[in-house]
Amino acid sequence: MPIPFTTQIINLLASVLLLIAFAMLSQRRILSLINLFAWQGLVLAVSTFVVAYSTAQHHLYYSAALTLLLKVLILPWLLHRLIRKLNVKWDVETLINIPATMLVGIALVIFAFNLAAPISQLSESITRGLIGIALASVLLSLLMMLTRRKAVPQVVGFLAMENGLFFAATSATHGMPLVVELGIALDVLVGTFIFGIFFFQLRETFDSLDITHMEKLRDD
Amino acid sequence: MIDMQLMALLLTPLLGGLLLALFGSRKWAAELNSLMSGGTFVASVALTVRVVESGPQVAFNEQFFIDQFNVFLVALTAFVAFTTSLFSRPYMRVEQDHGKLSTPRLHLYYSMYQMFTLSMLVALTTNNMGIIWVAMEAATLTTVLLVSLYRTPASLEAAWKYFILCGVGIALALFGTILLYFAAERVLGQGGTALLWTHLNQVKVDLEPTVLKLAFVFLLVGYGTKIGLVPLHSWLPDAHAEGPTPVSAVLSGLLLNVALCAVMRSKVLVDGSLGTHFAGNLMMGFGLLSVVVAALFLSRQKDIKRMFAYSSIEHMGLITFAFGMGGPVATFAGMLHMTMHSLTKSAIFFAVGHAAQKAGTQQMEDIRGMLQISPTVGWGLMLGTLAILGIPPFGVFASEFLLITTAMHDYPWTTPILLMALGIAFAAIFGKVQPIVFGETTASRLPHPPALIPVFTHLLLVLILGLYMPPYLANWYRQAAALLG
Amino acid sequence: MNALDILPLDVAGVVILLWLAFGLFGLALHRTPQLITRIIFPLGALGALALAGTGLWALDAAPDVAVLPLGLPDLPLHLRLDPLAAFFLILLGGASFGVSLFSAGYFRSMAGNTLGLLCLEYHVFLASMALVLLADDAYMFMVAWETMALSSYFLVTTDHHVPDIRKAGFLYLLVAHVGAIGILLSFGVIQGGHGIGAYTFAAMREAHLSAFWSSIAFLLALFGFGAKAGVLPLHVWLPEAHPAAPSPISALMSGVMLKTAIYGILRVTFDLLGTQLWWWGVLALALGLITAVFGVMFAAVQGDMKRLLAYSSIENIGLLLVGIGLTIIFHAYGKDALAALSLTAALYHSLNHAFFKSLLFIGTGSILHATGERNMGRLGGLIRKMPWAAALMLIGVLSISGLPPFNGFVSEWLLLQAFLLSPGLPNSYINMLIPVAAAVIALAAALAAYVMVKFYGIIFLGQHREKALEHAHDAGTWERTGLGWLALGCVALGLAPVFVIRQLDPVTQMLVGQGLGNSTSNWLFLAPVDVERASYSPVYFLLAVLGVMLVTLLAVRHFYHGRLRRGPAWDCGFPAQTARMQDTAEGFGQPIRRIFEPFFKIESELPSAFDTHPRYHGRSDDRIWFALYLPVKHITEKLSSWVSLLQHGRIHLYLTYTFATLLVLLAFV
Amino acid sequence: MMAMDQTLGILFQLCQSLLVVMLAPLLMGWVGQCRAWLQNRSGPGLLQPYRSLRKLFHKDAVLAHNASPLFRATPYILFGCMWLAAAIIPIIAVDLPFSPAADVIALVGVFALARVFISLAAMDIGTAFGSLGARREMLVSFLAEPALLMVFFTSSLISHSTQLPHIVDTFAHHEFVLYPSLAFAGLAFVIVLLAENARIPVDNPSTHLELTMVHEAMILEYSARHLALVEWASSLKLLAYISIGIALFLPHGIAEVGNWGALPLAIAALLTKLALAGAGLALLETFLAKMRIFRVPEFLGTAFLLAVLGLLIHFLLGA
Repeated sequence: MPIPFTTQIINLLASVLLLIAFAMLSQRRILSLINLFAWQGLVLAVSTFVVAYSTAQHHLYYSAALTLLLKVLILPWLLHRLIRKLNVKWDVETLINIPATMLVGIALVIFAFNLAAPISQLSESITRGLIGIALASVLLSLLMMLTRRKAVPQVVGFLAMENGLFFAATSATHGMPLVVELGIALDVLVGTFIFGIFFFQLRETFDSLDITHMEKLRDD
Repeated sequence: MIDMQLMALLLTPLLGGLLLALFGSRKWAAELNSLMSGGTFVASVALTVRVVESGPQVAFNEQFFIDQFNVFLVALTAFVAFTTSLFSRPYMRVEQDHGKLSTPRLHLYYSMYQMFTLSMLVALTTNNMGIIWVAMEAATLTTVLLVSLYRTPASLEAAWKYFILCGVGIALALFGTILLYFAAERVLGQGGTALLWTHLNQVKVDLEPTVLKLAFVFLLVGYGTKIGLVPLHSWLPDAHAEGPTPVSAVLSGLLLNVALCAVMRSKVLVDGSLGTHFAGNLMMGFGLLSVVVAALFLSRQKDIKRMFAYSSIEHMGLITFAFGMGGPVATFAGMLHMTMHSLTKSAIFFAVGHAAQKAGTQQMEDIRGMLQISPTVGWGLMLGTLAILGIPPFGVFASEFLLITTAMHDYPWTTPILLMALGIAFAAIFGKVQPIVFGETTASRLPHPPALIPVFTHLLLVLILGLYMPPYLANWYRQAAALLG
Repeated sequence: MNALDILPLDVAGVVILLWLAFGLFGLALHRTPQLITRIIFPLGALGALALAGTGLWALDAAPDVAVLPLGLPDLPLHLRLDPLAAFFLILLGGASFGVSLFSAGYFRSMAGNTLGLLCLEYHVFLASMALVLLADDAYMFMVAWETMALSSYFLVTTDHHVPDIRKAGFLYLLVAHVGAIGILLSFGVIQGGHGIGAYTFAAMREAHLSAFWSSIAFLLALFGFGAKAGVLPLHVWLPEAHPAAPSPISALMSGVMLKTAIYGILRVTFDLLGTQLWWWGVLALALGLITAVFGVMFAAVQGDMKRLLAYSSIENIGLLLVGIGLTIIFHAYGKDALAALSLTAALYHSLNHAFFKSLLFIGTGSILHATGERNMGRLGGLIRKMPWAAALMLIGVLSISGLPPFNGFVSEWLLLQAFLLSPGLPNSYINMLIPVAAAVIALAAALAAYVMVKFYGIIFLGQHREKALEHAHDAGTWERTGLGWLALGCVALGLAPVFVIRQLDPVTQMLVGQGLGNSTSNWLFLAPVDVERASYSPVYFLLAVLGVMLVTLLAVRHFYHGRLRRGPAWDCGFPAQTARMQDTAEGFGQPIRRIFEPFFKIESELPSAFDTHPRYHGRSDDRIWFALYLPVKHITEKLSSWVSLLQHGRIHLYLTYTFATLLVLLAFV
Repeated sequence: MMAMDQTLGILFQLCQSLLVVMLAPLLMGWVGQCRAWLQNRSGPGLLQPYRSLRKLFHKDAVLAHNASPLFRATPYILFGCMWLAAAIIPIIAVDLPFSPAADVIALVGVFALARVFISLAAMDIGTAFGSLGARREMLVSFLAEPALLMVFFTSSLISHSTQLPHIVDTFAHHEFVLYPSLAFAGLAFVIVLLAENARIPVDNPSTHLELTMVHEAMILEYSARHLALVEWASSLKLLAYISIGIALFLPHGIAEVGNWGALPLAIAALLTKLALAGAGLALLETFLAKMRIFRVPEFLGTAFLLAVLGLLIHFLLGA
């Protein structure tokens, strides 16, 4: 049976998503990082749209629109605004060097695919293999969070992780119930606002957004 | 009818949050806060009576589901939230007098307090696994603001860690939820019902085990971060120590329970699907590790709230362990321990709050001789500490007794480990609390009298439950335990 | 309800409730302290007497069971009054009657707030001890047991402003708690089947355990109860806590509370566990011997009078454990008559120790009140200032030294008889071991006399070592009454052993299935096995000694003049005799320290001959503390510091934990 | 017959009681005299102890200002205890009606009672020497007492009784058996005897050198009739100890139950044995040198070990 065209598109988009996750992992400039995040949001929105189209689920259109609005427009805009206001344009500083991170990332992807393999077997629909990709991008984003030294990339990593999750939610499972998605979106939005407030507070208090300053609370 | 009651329960804090968002700067905001919390408590009692009388209920188009298990947590949550609001009235006034908090901050505190209560109640009562996630996230967000209330470097650091770690955790839980949905959708079909717990519970046998296994791992790691299971606990001591004391009390006493409740909901499904003890084993492992590691952490603490935060990790470990063991007695013990821990730990935090205010510091070596300056606070702290350490006749001992005796029968090798950890915890905590209560004092009197009614109400309840459990309460617990299997 | 329907258990329950009520009244009356001392304490004493009477009544009655509508949902509180519990109730009531009377006088000058609280804790302490004895399920037992520990902890730390007392209290509660964990584990091993209902003692009696698990249960119980009793090496709290507590509390703790641990060992070993293995007895015997010698050795070198008594309590617990060990050995080999003999010795000694140790401890209370001094090196000559206390305490001293015709001798005599009857056991190693054990017992008993001569001589005899002692006053009326009651008990128990042993019969019947009949019908002669083998008649003995003394006195008075002159003590040619030339407490203990040097950790600083201000300083510490407790502490601290490395403060690390946990779990799914 | 036996027994008892109390100073005198002869001195004569007692009873008593009633009562208690001890040891007849009141363990108890009182009395005045003496006395005794008890145990185990009459009966009137365990016990007993009666090498009864005395240091403050009673009690104690030795190790010749006729023979045998023992004691004291106080524990420790060894040998050989 030939794979339907929509499925091919979704699979393509999934690969792009993973590629962007890798790109983010290797990115050294913060502005590019935010842009990549916006691109990832776009991919997500498109893939949601395609799923909505192919499965004719109307609420997924809303999801796609919401994603577009929130992840491609509002959040990147907010982040841009923030770093302009905070006057920070520095490079991303990592704790582990980039090639090593990439190697770990590849290992993670293999791990995620293997893990998802039995689940993929179960699925007879278009979503075959997508869970693995979603899981891989979640793990990659998590990896990014724990290798970045500054607060902003860490938050971007966090948001990218949400992207991965969204992808799993919409593409792999054809969308969660709308009320859940709305709730999730709202939480993400509020969360970002709070992040924003935090950035100001942190900067005011620590005179930097370097989170290595925040190691005072310890027991050793 | 049930819809109305539920609405009363949820709308009261919502209304409270809105009102306090408007009037939070007024002088009587504290009283309003207590009033709304009291109202919530009354609503929860009404709901409890109803559920205990007529069994599990669904409401609002099946979006909400109340059974004996969560209604007990609802009642507990509303009660502790109410007493904490009573405690926070004098506490926050003193903080304001000391110039630690400005009026706008208090404003934020009161409205967030109500929103936090709301989000916990939603998380407890909802039937939708997705909404549980949303409510948990909301609870995280509100408490982040509460933890960072002082805006000191330390509190910001704590809040940041709390936010990031719990954010990541909760994101993982979302992935777990998605996987759950993925499995459910194949049985229940697409659409709204596939995340409803009641429906899932009916078809749990048919859910795909491999997916559910994976989902449970994500859910456990995700919500486990909120419970404070080692090694996901790192945020917990920071957040407890640096936030205002009433917040520490509700975090320890309530939020951790709510997260555990979410895990339990998932466990019921996973157990049904797998038919093995997989989930239980994981929970027991985490529980045991938490108990041991937290006990070892205790002896090195210098900050009193931080120390009791570790104690919370230890007790959540115990409860997780009990739920992990499963079976009617262990689950019963777990729920009893949840109740006892919430009541006792919040009472301790109340007393600790007053003591730290009187001494002007949270550093234990500078808090001395509480009995001399304020015998009631001193005795409250002393008795609370003894209670939480599992000394009879306090109720914590009753639940620990049930827990350990069951473990002795089912998993005998775990009991020496548990008891040794409890012994270490005893030495660590008691050795530090004793000089705080006894001896010559360094503290001073404060203009506002301490709110001791909450402290002693809690301790009295714990004492009574240790010696006598009313049959209806026992039955209620038993039914809830039966639900959880 | 018919008056005849009242059972002993009901009376005991009422007394316990009354005690709790008295405690609360005391707390409520804190504004009028004289009411507390004048009314509440004497009433509490009456309650104690009633309890002792109840115990006496219940000894011969059939076991009496009650289930209270309290406790855990599936495990309501069970109470049971059987002969074993009844015997210990007598002990509790008898000793605490005297102590409570004494307390009525002793606490008279205490501030109201403290007194009210103390009154509450005191009566809760008494009530919880009674409940420990009556408990018939594991939960009830543990609740009572820990309440007992807790209330006594608060009593110990009554004077919590002193850092050392806080330290002592902490150590005490910690060891008590660790012990309680052992007991709980032991119950867990013995449990009789699934479900929480298996934790009643009745169910435990029905449980059939393999030899391995019985042994585990026994060892755990020995550990748990040993921690409370002060069996080596779990004794460290005892010499710290007893001196720290107010004297009546020390009296209760030493005289009564330690016995609840003995009760626990007996209850678990002989009642709950169906079978006994001989090597348990050997273990208990060995531990008991070590404890006894250790205790008395350390008692000999103490300078603080209450510490000395505390170490002496360790010794006596050792003796009790020896008795129990012998009983186990005999019982395991089916020699129940001998088991009954050694068990009788142990029970008798418990009773004796309750009386004379309480007497001595409250006596130190009187001294403390009179002089404000616990250090024997600053006392001396008090017999002239406190004749009543001195006379009554002399009885205690003679009793505890195991001298005829007082009570300490009777139990020692019985114990030695048990040893002498031991040959003929099928195990030749035990046959060899037992004489050595008897030798050690003899050594401990002789050392005890040494210790007590030191105790009494340094405190009461000689010259006042400090000027301030000139103003010491004797014990008041209440105090004298309390002292008098306990002294009376010592004398009565010493003179009427046959009567006491007859009362002990139901207890030994219950535990080892055989009583210890007296082979002669003559109540004056104690002859546990056969009058040919051994007999002892304290009354005749006393009459003979008194008679001879009287004859001598009359003869001396009759035939010779009674002229008497008073003069200064002979100075051996020294220019001046001062009080400082007497032996100090430390000096008196010096030979023991030298002989048993390897057992002590000795620090001493001797002045050189050219020091202008020569000062001697020395202390003898417990090696066990350094060899066992400090390493445990260090290991825990080390572990703790390793674990603390986890909490490094870096959020990356924390995220890594989450990440790693997730990956590990996923990998293993 | 029963009543007859009982009367006879009481008569025996009275007889022995009077005999020991009268005989004790004589034994003291005999030992002193033997010692003098052995040391080539002429000696004060056998009756010197009686003369000393008489003199002391005539003197005015002097008491220190701060002497308490305990101090004054002690000589009587001491005397009472020692007399009782000496009276219940079967030396002339086996059947003493008072014997069942106190067996060997109680006998050890009687000695301990007396010792505790004299030590306490020594501390009563509060002089440097009094407490020194008390301390040393208790030191000696805490090692000697268990050894004595072990000696008793050995013989009790052989005879299956702790009743002295029964023990003596077993040894004296049953088939003659050699008990190797008793040899050890006997050796231990001699050491204990020396130590408990303040003899050389543990103590020297005839010295008042401050740094070495033990027993004499305790009774420094006593005078006149009190001192007389104390001295008399000491001689009773020596007699009692030697009697114990005789009863345990050389009981042959003692009168059997209700045997009137054997009584004169028994008394004669007793006197011979006492004389021999006294001479032996004097001989020992002459050959041995007084040892330093801290060598005493070793010396007595040896006794203790010997006694325990005796017990073990009894178990090993069954004899």
